[in-house]
This record gives sequence, C-alpha cells and structure tokens, in this order.
Amino acid sequence: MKLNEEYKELAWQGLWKNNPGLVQLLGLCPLLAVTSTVANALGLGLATLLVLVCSNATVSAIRQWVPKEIRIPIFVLIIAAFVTCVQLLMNAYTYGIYQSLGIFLPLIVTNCAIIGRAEAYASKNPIKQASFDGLMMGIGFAAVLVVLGAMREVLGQGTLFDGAHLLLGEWAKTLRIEVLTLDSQFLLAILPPGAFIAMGLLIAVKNAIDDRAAKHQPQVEEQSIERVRVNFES
Amino acid sequence: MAFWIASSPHNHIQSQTSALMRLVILATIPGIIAQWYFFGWGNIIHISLAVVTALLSEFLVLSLRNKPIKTELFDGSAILTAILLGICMPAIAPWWVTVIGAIFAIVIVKQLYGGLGHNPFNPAMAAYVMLLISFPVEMTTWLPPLQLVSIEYTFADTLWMIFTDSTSLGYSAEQLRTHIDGYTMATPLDTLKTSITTGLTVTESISSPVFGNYFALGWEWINLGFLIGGLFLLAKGAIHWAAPFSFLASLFVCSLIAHLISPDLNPSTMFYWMSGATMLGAFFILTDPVSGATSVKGRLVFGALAGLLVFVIRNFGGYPDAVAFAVLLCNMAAPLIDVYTRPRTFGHNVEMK
Amino acid sequence: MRIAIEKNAKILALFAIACTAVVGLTYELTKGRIKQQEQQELLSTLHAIVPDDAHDNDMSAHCISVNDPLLGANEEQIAYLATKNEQPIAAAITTIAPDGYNGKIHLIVAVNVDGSISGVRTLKHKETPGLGDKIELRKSDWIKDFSGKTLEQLLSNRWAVKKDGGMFDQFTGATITPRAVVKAVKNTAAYFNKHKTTLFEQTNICGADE
Amino acid sequence: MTTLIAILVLGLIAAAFGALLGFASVKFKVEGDPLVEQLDALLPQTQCGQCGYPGCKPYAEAVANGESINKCAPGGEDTIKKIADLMGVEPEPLDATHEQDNRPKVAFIIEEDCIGCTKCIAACPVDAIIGAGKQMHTIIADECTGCDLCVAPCPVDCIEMRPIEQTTKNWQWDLNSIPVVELD
Amino acid sequence: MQSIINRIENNQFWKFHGGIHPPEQKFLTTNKPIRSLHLPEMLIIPIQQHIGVAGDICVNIGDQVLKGEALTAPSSPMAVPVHAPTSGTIEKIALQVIAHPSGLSELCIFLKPDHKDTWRERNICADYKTLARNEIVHKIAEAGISGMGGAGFPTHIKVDSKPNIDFLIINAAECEPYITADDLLMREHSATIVQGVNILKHLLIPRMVLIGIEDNKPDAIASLKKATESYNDIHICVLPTKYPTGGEKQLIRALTGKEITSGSLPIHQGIVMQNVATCFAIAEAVIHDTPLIKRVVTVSGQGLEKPQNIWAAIGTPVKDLVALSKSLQAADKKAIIMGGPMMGFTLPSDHVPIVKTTNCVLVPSEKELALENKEVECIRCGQCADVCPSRLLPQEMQWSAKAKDHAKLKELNLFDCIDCGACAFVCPSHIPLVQYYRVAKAEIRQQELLDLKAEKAKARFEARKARLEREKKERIEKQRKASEARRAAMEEKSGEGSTAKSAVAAALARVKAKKAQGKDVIEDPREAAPEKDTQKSQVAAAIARAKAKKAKAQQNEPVSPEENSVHPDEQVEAEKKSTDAGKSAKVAAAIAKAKAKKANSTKRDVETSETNKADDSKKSAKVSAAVAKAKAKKLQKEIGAEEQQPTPIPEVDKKANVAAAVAKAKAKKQQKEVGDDEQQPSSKPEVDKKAKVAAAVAKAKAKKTARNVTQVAVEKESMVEELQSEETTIETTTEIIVEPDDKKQRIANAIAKAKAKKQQAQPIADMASSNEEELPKEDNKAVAKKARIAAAVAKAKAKKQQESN
Repeated sequence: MKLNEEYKELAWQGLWKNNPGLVQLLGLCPLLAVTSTVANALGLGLATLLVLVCSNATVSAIRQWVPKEIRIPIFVLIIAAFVTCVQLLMNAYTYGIYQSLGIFLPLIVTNCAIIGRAEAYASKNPIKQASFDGLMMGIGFAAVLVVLGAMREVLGQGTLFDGAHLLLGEWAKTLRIEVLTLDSQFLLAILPPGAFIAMGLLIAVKNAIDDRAAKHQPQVEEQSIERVRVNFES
Repeated sequence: MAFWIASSPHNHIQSQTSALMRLVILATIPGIIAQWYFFGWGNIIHISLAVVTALLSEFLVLSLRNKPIKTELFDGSAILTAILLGICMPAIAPWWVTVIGAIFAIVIVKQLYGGLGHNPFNPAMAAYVMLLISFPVEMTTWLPPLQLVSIEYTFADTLWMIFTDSTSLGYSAEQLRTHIDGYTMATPLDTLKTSITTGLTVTESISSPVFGNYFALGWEWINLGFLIGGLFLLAKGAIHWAAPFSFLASLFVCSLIAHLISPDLNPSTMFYWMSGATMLGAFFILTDPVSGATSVKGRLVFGALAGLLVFVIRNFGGYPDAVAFAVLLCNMAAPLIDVYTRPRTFGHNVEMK
Repeated sequence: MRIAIEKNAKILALFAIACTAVVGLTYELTKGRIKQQEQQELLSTLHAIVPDDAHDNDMSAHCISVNDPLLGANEEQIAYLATKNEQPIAAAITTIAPDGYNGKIHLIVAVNVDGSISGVRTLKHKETPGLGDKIELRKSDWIKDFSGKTLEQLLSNRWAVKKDGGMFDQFTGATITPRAVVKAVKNTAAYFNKHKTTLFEQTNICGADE
Repeated sequence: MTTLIAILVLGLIAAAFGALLGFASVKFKVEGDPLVEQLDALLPQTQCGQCGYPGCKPYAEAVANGESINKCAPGGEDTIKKIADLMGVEPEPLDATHEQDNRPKVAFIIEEDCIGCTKCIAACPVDAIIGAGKQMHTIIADECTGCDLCVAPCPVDCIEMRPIEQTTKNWQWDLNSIPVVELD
Repeated sequence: MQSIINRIENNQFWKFHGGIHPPEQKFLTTNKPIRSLHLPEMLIIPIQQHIGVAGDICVNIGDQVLKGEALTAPSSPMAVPVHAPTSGTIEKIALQVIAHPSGLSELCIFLKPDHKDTWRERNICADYKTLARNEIVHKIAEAGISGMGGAGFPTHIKVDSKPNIDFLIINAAECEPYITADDLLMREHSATIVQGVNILKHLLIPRMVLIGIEDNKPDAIASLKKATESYNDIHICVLPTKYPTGGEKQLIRALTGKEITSGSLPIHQGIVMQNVATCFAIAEAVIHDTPLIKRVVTVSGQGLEKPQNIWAAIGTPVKDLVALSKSLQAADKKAIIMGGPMMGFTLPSDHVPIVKTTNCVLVPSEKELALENKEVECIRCGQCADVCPSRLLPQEMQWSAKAKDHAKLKELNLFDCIDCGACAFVCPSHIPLVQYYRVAKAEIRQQELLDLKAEKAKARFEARKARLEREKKERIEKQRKASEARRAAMEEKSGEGSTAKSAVAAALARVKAKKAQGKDVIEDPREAAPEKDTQKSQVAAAIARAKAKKAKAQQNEPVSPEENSVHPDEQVEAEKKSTDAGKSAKVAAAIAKAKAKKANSTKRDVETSETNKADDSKKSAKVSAAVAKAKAKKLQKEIGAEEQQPTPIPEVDKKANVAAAVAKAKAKKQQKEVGDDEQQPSSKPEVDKKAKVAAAVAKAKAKKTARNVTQVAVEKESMVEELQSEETTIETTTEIIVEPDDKKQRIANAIAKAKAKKQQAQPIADMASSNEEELPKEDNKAVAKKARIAAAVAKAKAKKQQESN
C-alpha cells in the first residue's frame, strides 16, 4: 500500500508535477531542436527514455559503492556509455531516424534531465523505485517532446506522424495524417524560434491548469501548531 | 462633508498618452498617401484589416486580463501598431497574413509581455519579422509601382486579390507582379542585392526600371512622406530627436564609407535613406519609447546601433531590407544601453573643481 | 588522504573500464550492421543517379579521392566510378555547393563520360524548411531536372535559374538555394570533363579493405 | 584490439582523475554552513517561536535543511520573499496556521496589576523587561520585538500587546488611511 | 572661486538640469496688498512645527498668557519654542489634526484670545551690532525661528555655524505656482528683510550675499534693489523662471554653479541658505524682540472669491483664512491644499492650524486641478527624466517601486529625489510618481529600522543565551561540589562505602527530597537539596530552584538579591555592552521608576495599616489573590497532563490544601519525567461520579475535582475567573486581616482560594452537563451566584481546616 503510494507519487511527479521538460526545463536543447515533427520527437524521446531508465537503474544499483566525491564522473561515465550504446544501436537498426536526429542523439549525454535524476533520485533510492522514476521522468519528457512535435508539425506542415516509418518501420507510413492542407507552411513553427514560442505556450498552459486545479481545491484548514517557547528555564 | 485627498503634485500638464498616439497616427498619413499613389489600395486595405484585427484581439486579451477595456483599448497604441504593420505589408499579400501578423503583434508581443509599456519588442516589427520568416513567399509579393505595371488593376481587383488570391478577372498575383518588361517585381533593394550577387555593379543594376529616375521608383516618395510625418512629430515634440538623428547619421556614415571604398558594390547613401523602410523606421519605429532606450545618450547609441545593423544586414544578410531586424536587435539591447547610459544623479560623483 | 586517493582512483578506473567495455562490446556487435546500413544507403543513392544497367561494377567499392576548388571547398571528396567492361561509363562525385542560403549544401553529382549529367542528389543541407529544402527529393522533384542535361546545355548561358535568364526554375521565394545548386552541378561537371581521363586511372580506395 | 586500448586508456585516465578528486576532496573540505547564517540574518530575530522552533537561528537551520520557508509570521511576506530569493525557490504564501495580525506590536505592562513575579523576565528572549521580584516590571519598548512570549507566563494577565502607534514620524504615506474629518 | 564671483557679478548664472514651467497663476494674488492680521476665535498651536524635537510645554490649562510669551521651553538644541501669538487663556492642551499630509493628530495648545493683544515685555534693540554674536543667536533661538520656506530647520543652528562661509544665499525664488507670500513680503517689507540679511551677514561673515529671485517678480526685484542700494556685497540675482528653482540644491547650482554632494549639507561647501521670510523673522526677532508668531500666507485658488495674502497668526485654523477669502467650493466637496500645487499636501480637515512653514493655502476650483486619477501604463517616454532636477530616472524608479525592489531603488538614488513633482507633472500617463517614491522611501526607512532592530534583538538574544548557559554551568558546578562534600561526609560517618547501599540511599534521598518539596512548599528547597544524590541532582536541582522561586513568590518574602535581582543587573550589563549610554540610562530610569513605585506602595501600606486595616491588607490581598488565581488556572490546565498519571494521591484527605500544591508540582514533574509513559485512558463516568460526591461533601479531593472541572468547565473558565477576581479578592482580604503577617496563613489562603475557585467551577460544570452545552447568559449568572456561595463555603472549610491543623 505504502509502496503503491510511492509509485503513484513518482508517476505524478514525473508525468506532471515535476515534469523534466515543462517544469525543470532540463534538456532544452534537444527539446527545442528536434521537435519539428512527431517522428523525430518520438525518436529522441524514446532514446532518452531508454537511457534514463538504464542509467537510473545502474546508478541506483551502484549507489552504495560510489564515494561522494567521484559520484558525478561516475554518473557521467555511465550515462555516456548508455548513450553511446543507444546511438550505435540506432545507427544499426533505425538508420533513417538516426540520420534525422543527427547530432542530438549523442547530446543526450548532456541532457541535464538524466544526470539530474541520477543525482537527485537514483543515487538515494533503491533500484526499483529508481527505475520507475526513470521511466516516469522519461515518459514525461518524451510526452512533452511529442506534444511539442505535434504542435509544430501541425502548424508547420499540416501533417502528423510524417516520416514515422523511419522510426517504426514501413507499416507506420499509414500513420501519416494530413491534418490541414496549407497553401503555405507556417515556417515559424518549424524554425527554432517557433519551438521557443510553442514551448512557452505549453508551459503557460500547464501553469494555467495547475492554477485552476489549485483554485478548485478547497483550502484545508490546518490545525494551529503549538508555539515553541524560547524559555530556558522551564 | 468629504475632503479631497491626493498626492502632490496637484496640477498636471494636459498631455495624455492617447493624444500622443493619435498624433503619431496622424503623422503616418503623408507616407500612406505616397504608398497609395505608387502601389494602389493594397496597403490601405491591409491597414484597415490590421486595425480591425488588432482591436479585436486587444479587446479579447484585455477582457481576459480583467483590464479596463474602455481606456486601454482606445489608447491608440494597438491602432498604431496595426497601422505600422499594415504599412509594411506587400500590397497584395493575402489577407490572412495580415490577420496572423496583427494577432501575433497584439497577443504575443504586446499583451503576453504585460501590455502597453511592458513589451520589450516593437510589436509591429516583431510581427513583421515573424511573418517574413514564416511566410517568405507571401511576404515578398511586392507589386511594381503603378507606372510599371503590365496589368492595370483597380481597388476592387486589389481587394479581390487579397481575399481570394486572384483578381476578379482571374489574374494571379504572379501576373500582377510582372513588369511591363516581363520581370517579376521585387523591391529595389531586393533587385539590387540580386544583381550584385550575380556579379553586376551597382551602376549596371540600377539601370533597371524599378529604380526610376532617382533612387527607387515610388519608394523614394514614400520615404519622403514618412520623413515629413516624422518632422511634423519632431516639431510637435511628440518624439525625441535623438534616435532618428543618430540612426540616419549612422546609416549615412556607414554607407558613405562603403560607397567610397567600393562604389561598384555599394549604392549611394541617398539610396539607403530613400529605399526600404528607412524613414518609417527612423521616425516611427525607433522612436517607440516603450521598446527603445530612454536617456538622450542611450537613444543616440540606440539609433546608431540600429543604423549600423541596417547597413550590415542590407549588405551581408539574407534579407534585402533590414530595418525590422535591426530594430528587434536594438530592442534587445535597449535595457543594456539604458544601464550604461544612466545619467549621473545630481550631487553624485561631483568632480571637485 | 592516501586512502581516499587510492580508493577514488580505483573505483573511478573500475567504472571507466566497465563502461568502456560495454560500449566496446556494443560497437563490436553493431559494427557489421552499421557498415551494411551505410553501404545500403550509398548504394541506393548511387543506383538512383547511375542506372544499374549502365555499368557492371560495384560502384560503392570503386572510388577515388578527389580534391579541387571546383568541388566547392578545399575538402577531400569522393568519386565513385562506374565502368562497364573496364570501360569508364560515369562518375558520381560528391561535391559541395558552398553558397547555400544556410551554409554548405552537400550534393552527389553523377556525370557520364560524354559530359552529360546522369543524376544529382542532395546528401545533406540546412536550407530553410519549406523554401530551400525543395532540393530534397522527398519534398520536390526539382533535383531531377538535372538528369539528362547535355554538355551543350551545360556550357550554354542557359545553365542558370530562370531569374538569371536560365533554364532552371527557382522556387517561389527562394532563389539562392537553387542558384547555388545549379552552380555546383555546373562546376562539378566542369571538373569531371577536365579530369575525366585521369580519374579512372587513380587507385581505388574503397574496396581495398574488404 | 582498439577496443582494448580504449578500455585501458580510459581506465588510466579515470584512475588519474579519481586520484585527483580524492585529493581535492580531502584538501578542500568546506566546514560549516554559511547558508544558515545568511538565513538567520534575514529573519526578524523576534525569537517568538511561532515557526515551531525555539528561536530564529533554529528555524534558519531548519530552513537550510528543507523546512518550508513560510513559517515566520512576524517577518511576513517580505521575509518569505527574501528567503525564497536566497534559497532559489518560489515564494509561498504565509502558512495559514501562522496567519495573524501582522502589525508590529510592543508588549505593555499594566503597572497597577503587576505583582513583580519576574516570570515575564524569564520568558523574554531579548531581555527587554526589567524589574525585580516584588517590584513592578516595565518594558523597554525600544528593545521589545513584539514576540508576545511574556504574555502567557504572566500570572495576573497584566501584559498586553499594543500595536505600535502611528505617528507623523513613522507614517507610510498611505493616502487611503488618512482619516477625513467628517464635520456636522 | 574668483571666476565664480566674476561670473556672478556679471549676472551670468548657471543652469540646473530639467525643470518645468507649470502655469504660474500668481496673478490671482500679486496685485493685492497683504491683508492685516485677523485673530480667530481659537488659536491652535502645535507644539512642534519644525524639524527636530518638540519643546516641553511650560503652561497649564487655564493660564493667562501674554502675546509673545513662550508656550514651550526647548529641551534640546534641536528644539525651538512656540509662542503665544496673542494674549489670552490656555483653553486646553490636546491632540489635534496638524499640518501634516498624514492627517494625524499631535499635541497642540489651544489658546483663546482675549482680543486685548497685550504684549509681554519687549527689549527693543536698535543696533544689533552692539550685541555679542551668541546673544544674537540666542535671540533667534528664543524667538522660535525655524526655516519658513518649507522644511522648517531650526534657524539658530544654521546661523551658528563655523566660519569660512563663501556664500550666503537668500532664497527668494518662490518658484511654486500660486504662491506670492514672499513676493508680497519683499515688496512691502524689503527694508526689514535687508536688515535680517545684514544680521545674518553679521553672524556668518560670508564672502558674498546672493539673493536669488525669479524674473517673474519685477516689483519685488525693484523693491529689493532699492533697499540694497547702499550695500555692495548684496547681489540681487535675477534668474529665469523655472520650477523648481527654489529648491535648495537647485538654487545653489543656479547661482554658484556648485553641486551639493548627495548626503551632504550646503554648509559643508561653505554655503548657507535662508528664506526671505526667515530673514524678515530674524530682523523682527533681533531688533524688535518679536518672536515668530505670525507669517504671510497666500490664500489663493480659483475656488475663492477673494484670493489674497494674509498676515496670519501661527495657529489660525485654515477654516478662518478660507472664510476670510470667501470660499466658492461646494459644502459637500472640499479640497484644500496646504502649500503649493506642486509640493503641498491636501488637508483632511479645515481645522488644521497654520504653522511656521505654511506659506500657502490653496483652494482650487474643481476644474482647476486634475482631480480624478487617470493613471495609465508608463510608456517609457522619458519625459520625466528630462525634467528631473536631480537627474534621476523617475520611470525606472517607478518600476522598481512597484516591484518593491528596494536595493534597486537605492542604486537609482531614490533618496536624492526632492519630491518636487516635476516628473509627475509632465507624465503623459498621469502616474503619481511622487507618491510611489514617498511610499518607497517610507518603506525603505522602515525596513532599515527593522533590520537595525533585528540586529539588536539578535545580539541581546545571544547575550542572554550565553548568560543563562553560564549560570547553569555555575549552578551545576556548585551543586556538584556540595554533593561531593556531602558524600565525603557521609562516607566518613558511616564508614560503609558499598556502592549498592549508596545507590539505594541515593534513591531514597531523592524520593525524600521530592516529597519534602511536594509536601511542604514552604520549606526552603535548599535545605532538602543536601539530601540529594549527585547523579540526578541536575534535574532535581532545577526543579527545586523553580519551586523555591515559586515558594518565595507565595511567601511574599522580601526579594533575595541573588535570586531575582539578577535580571536587571544583567540587563544593565548587557546594555553597557551594547555601548548605548543613552539606553542604559533609560534602563536605569525604568528600574528607578519601578523601585520608586514599589517604595511608594509599601510606604502607603505601612501608613494605612495603622489606620485602616482593610486598606492595609488590600494590596497584599491583591497579590495573593493574583497568585491564587494563577495557581488555579494552572491547575486546570495541568489536569490534562495529570490524567496520564495512574497513581492517585492518598494524602488528599489529610491535607487538602497542601495536596493541591503537591498535585500541581507532581503534574509538572509528571509532564516532564513520565512524559513517555503510556497514557492511561481516563475513566470519565467514574470521575464524574466521584466529582459529584465530592461536590456534595464540599471537602473536595482537590485534584480529582479539578480534573472533572476541566473536562466540562474549560469553556467557562473566563467567566469563572471574572467572578473570582471580583468576589474572592474581597473575601480573601477579610481573611487576611485576621493574621496578616503569618506567611503560612497567607499561602493557605491562596490555596483555599484556588480550591474555592475549583468549587465554583464545579457547579457550573454540573449545570453545564445537565443543560447541554450551551448556557444562556442568565443561567450563567445564576450559576455564578451559586458558585460564589459554594466558594464561600469552601473557603470557610478550608480555613477551619487550617486552624485545626
């Protein structure tokens, strides 16, 4: 029961409350750079997710043996190793998406969300929770990527899931949806400035939802607490 | 019996922000007339379109923000922004471009930053830049001056064109834009830039009819119109002299040096002054107090920087005109300029004589 | 202090070794597959610009290194050679259009021995999406216009975009990108024509290691 | 082979850097926690204990260790904002349980009722009460922080908290607070 | 320096940055002569009308005063006296709304004129040069002259400065619109003004005297020129009209080109500035021995039928002046501004009196001044910065003020703002900038004060902590030594050193000590202490000490110096540490006051004890009543804790009164020592039963009863207490009279009272339980009566018991 609660809280934190993309604003560089289409966003999201889960699990597993002073280099080593592996694997098996993600794949190493989680959570918690945290944070991050990608793709190209087959195989060509037929593309959405604006709007929407939720929540009247007397003699 | 309580001072100059805005709007008229004379009804249609959209979106945001609609909606700032945006539009750009631009200017650039007085960027220029990079095709549908058109078009044609993409007679934008000599129209700045990239010299390039007899057919008169409007504002004290002065001076100096060094690659200074949006930028955009520097020294720096940027971007950048980009860059620099040009407070750091 | 130093050094070294080992292992495992993927990609490109039936050699395994200012930049470029019965047929030369709107455009240009263009493809570019990216086959067929253009056309004044009085369309709103590509193709063809005799005699650098 | 070399090289580099870090960790160890001092400096030093800690310093320590920043009632929103700035977190509204009349006050001893029990003297965290057993006590208003800790111990309820009176000297230019005289 | 003089002599002056040209509106009053003095029905004279401190009032209500008689006496150099503007009677001395923007009240003297206008004795001094320098300064101080331009700085301080004065500047700029008081004064009394200037010159010996005057006062210039014809060293400097030329720093800049460094005074750069009206007052004071009792006030504005300048007596209510000039304003909507339109403040009442700094009363018509607030957003037009005479950045300060960014405001030199209002005047967005700055300035000052206070509080807190720590250590040390000695003695005596036995003995001793403390509070714990074991003596000692203290409080013993007087001593020490001599004096004073009061009361005690027994005991009765009340209250509170305690108290029957004390002590101990023990759920029904029985018997088992009481009667506590304090105080009084000197008796009494209170509460509890929760007020009264009776019965019983014991 208690463990369940903990997982619930972890999921809530990762997916919404402390979302790495929207709240912690970590890993903005790939977030803004590759989200011009859903397919790209999904590719990077999944790669990040994979690395995050693996690194969290590993960091958690080795946490007892890592001295405080060298923990960061070790985390970096682990993350770098995973990222390189993922990159190699993607190169080998999803060549198309590997090409379109380009430089941003190795840049996952420097995605602060990953080292952030390793430092803030995984290095202090058992493997199960740490992996779960990695999963949730990864999904949260990937979700933001995908939503941003969808926003920009629809506005910029009028499509959704364009090029998904590069990631998911030939069957995914059927996923492509022509949402709007635009005479001319709204280039701003595809260009980096558009990514910033879309991201800003996304954060604003999240904050607005949170505010509304906070307003609807009835104020819990707390009990007044005992005052502590600064009295040395009683 | 109630006594009236207020803070001093108890009397006040009678000028008002909205009056200032109205004056600036009034001053755009000569330029708009010149534009109408040379390029037809297109801009006036765009201006009206932008004004309507801007007011609607301002109304919407103000009511969402629970602001006093009556005073803020008609303080003239939204209308002025819309007019400036409308002036910048190519005459037969599709209607939705202007609408998107006006909404962007008001909602994103102005109100999202906190409304009048809080926007770090000039809304009209930010919207124009947004449109330019988003819809490069639509934003370069320049018309040739009326003297050079191959197909005569009327007000109705223009209206038709803007809203349906073709005139009532079925001419497309492409056809309208064709000169009498068969070339598709570009602005003089664009033409010059293209010619120079293909290896022509300035003298060879400006033989094209778009340059007219002086500098840039039509554009020179439009610029003159805005210059007159600007001088009127200066005379009225509605704008400060520093920014336009240093902007024009800096542009003059830069282009003069370039022209002297390599006359084949650089047109004359007067061409810089009299083409593109130079005068509009100098007197109506750079003088926007909200997004500019505040002190006199700061404004001088601000204008000079803008002039330099206009020259650099026009010459080395990808886009033919540069006023909007230069203004945005300077807007970004304005707070910094302000910090470094802060006047010495009376009684501080007094030099001992 | 010594204990701390020793301990930290040992642990960090251990992790480094372990991590590198994992990466090394993955690399070893995926090496073949990656090579194959790249090869396949190259082959499909080459196949698209030099028809299969025109030659009988494995072009991807027959290449030479070339370097010339005409190829855009002072960089090593690769020319894949097509031969039939040991006779030169065509060469697919990677080249760079340096004056793209957003930097260099990487192209591969296949030129027949008679000087005509067999095909052109864009390998890599950073042109504005929606405008300049029409040089990509995915977005537009424009790049196919080059196929089959003859030497005469190449040498004429008409080898330019329409705006400059030539025969190639520019895209609406963007002149710089097509202009750059047209120019790069012309230069590459010129290079080939100048050096075609020597090209086919250079030593193969591709097939050697496998 | 290359892989092996890579492993070896990285292992060596890591060992070297590990040693360096080990050295640094011993050599440049930082003692103490300056954050607590900074936090303590922001607190109003009323030592009132309303935060649930016996004094301002303990609360500063607690905040440094993750206690919520919104428990200082005498400091009010201003202090919370400053702490938030220092800690790099979002300011929170004052804890509801601490919401109270925040006007500055001073304790006042009703002298007729004072029996001179010295209890309030013992309770005062800043020694702002003077007096002796069986002697009437009095409060040094200038030193009183308004913590009201002396009110509860008083056996005869002769201490009350009085808001600091507004005078022309400490008036804050609040035009709305001006009492407009209603005549006739 | 010489170049400056040359330039001045050539009438080439400097310019200061900014400035504005508001509509002058001086024509309303310039062409009318100053209307002569008019005495109102009542003069209201605020005792402080200047910067600094108020003097001490030296008249009483009902006193007859003569014109020119001082009403206050300066208590410090920064104080100036106020004088009676006419002869009359002091009606009252009370708080009254004064001429301050806050509309707050301060102490004022109300003088009812007798309309005889009788002067006090005056020493007319024809030639001031015969007087010594300090005599003149003294005369100026005595005359109550403070700067009449606006700030109101005591003039005698300004004129009594060290030598090396380069410039004496007479401020005649009067740049504010509407105001013509100085203008008219110069026209009508230029000779006197020049006399005043000469006196100043005599005192200060400046290199040059400059009279700065704006060019919109040609008549005044002419008149001054005429009056100064014979003086070469007085220069009339005509400056272009620009607001705020009259600002001190601005005028100095305009006349001499010097910039007064921020934070310093003009005197630091060899410049003294005086207002023309002040010069006039100086001449009057020195030559005619006339204190500052009247001044010229411009009463202007289009809301008046007859705007004019008036010689107004200090203390004249604004209402009278406005009435003299015939207000046109609607009766229900009034706007009166004291001062000019740029820097004046609105008055919340027209009863506000004219003070020494009042130069104008403005009664605007409705259309004349922009009354409604039309503030819109700042568009950063920068006009405010263009006009700011201090070269500040008003709009940036405005943003920071709104954001309450105090650090930024200080960086922007907010405190160099002179509140001139030029920025707000030109602001096209109609932002009340000055108001923002004032609020920000006040907040910053307040914050600085708070920071200072926090700093001080921290120091005191730490000092106290250190002291207590030290004391505790000393105590433990003492105890340790004592017990060591004891043990040594014991070991010597018994010769048995076995550890087991000593442990048992120690435990026994502890129990004993506890019992001794509990049973007999009167016993000095220090006697019990020696029996204690060293191991746990720390806690026990602390408790014992607390008890001893309490016991003493109950015994009403004279203070033992080492116990209670420690605190004040320490405080004085702490004070000394903080190096604030003034404060330690304050502390000493407070102690003295406390002591005096105590002495007084004891004295009275002694006196009255001989004559009136009831009176005699009243005080001590009060004390014991208070103690008893406190105890009862505490008991009630502590019962909750007692519920944890499983052991009942067997001795209740024996000594109910003592039991109460024991219970209390134990409860306290239990709270501390047995706090971790498991709680035993209290059996309420049983308790109820017992309680009822106890109530019936009236010989309550104090503890249990109290336990019951708390359960139900806590809500009624306040009421009970009220009753108790009313009723029992008197009752105990009578009891105490019987044996007032017997300490034991007194304590017994107190305990009895506590019991009584409990008893009182008991019936209420019963009632409450029967009448559900809520009792109507009338019922309460009935209950109260019952309680009183019960209390009386209980008390009687307690007394009996005491006697039998």
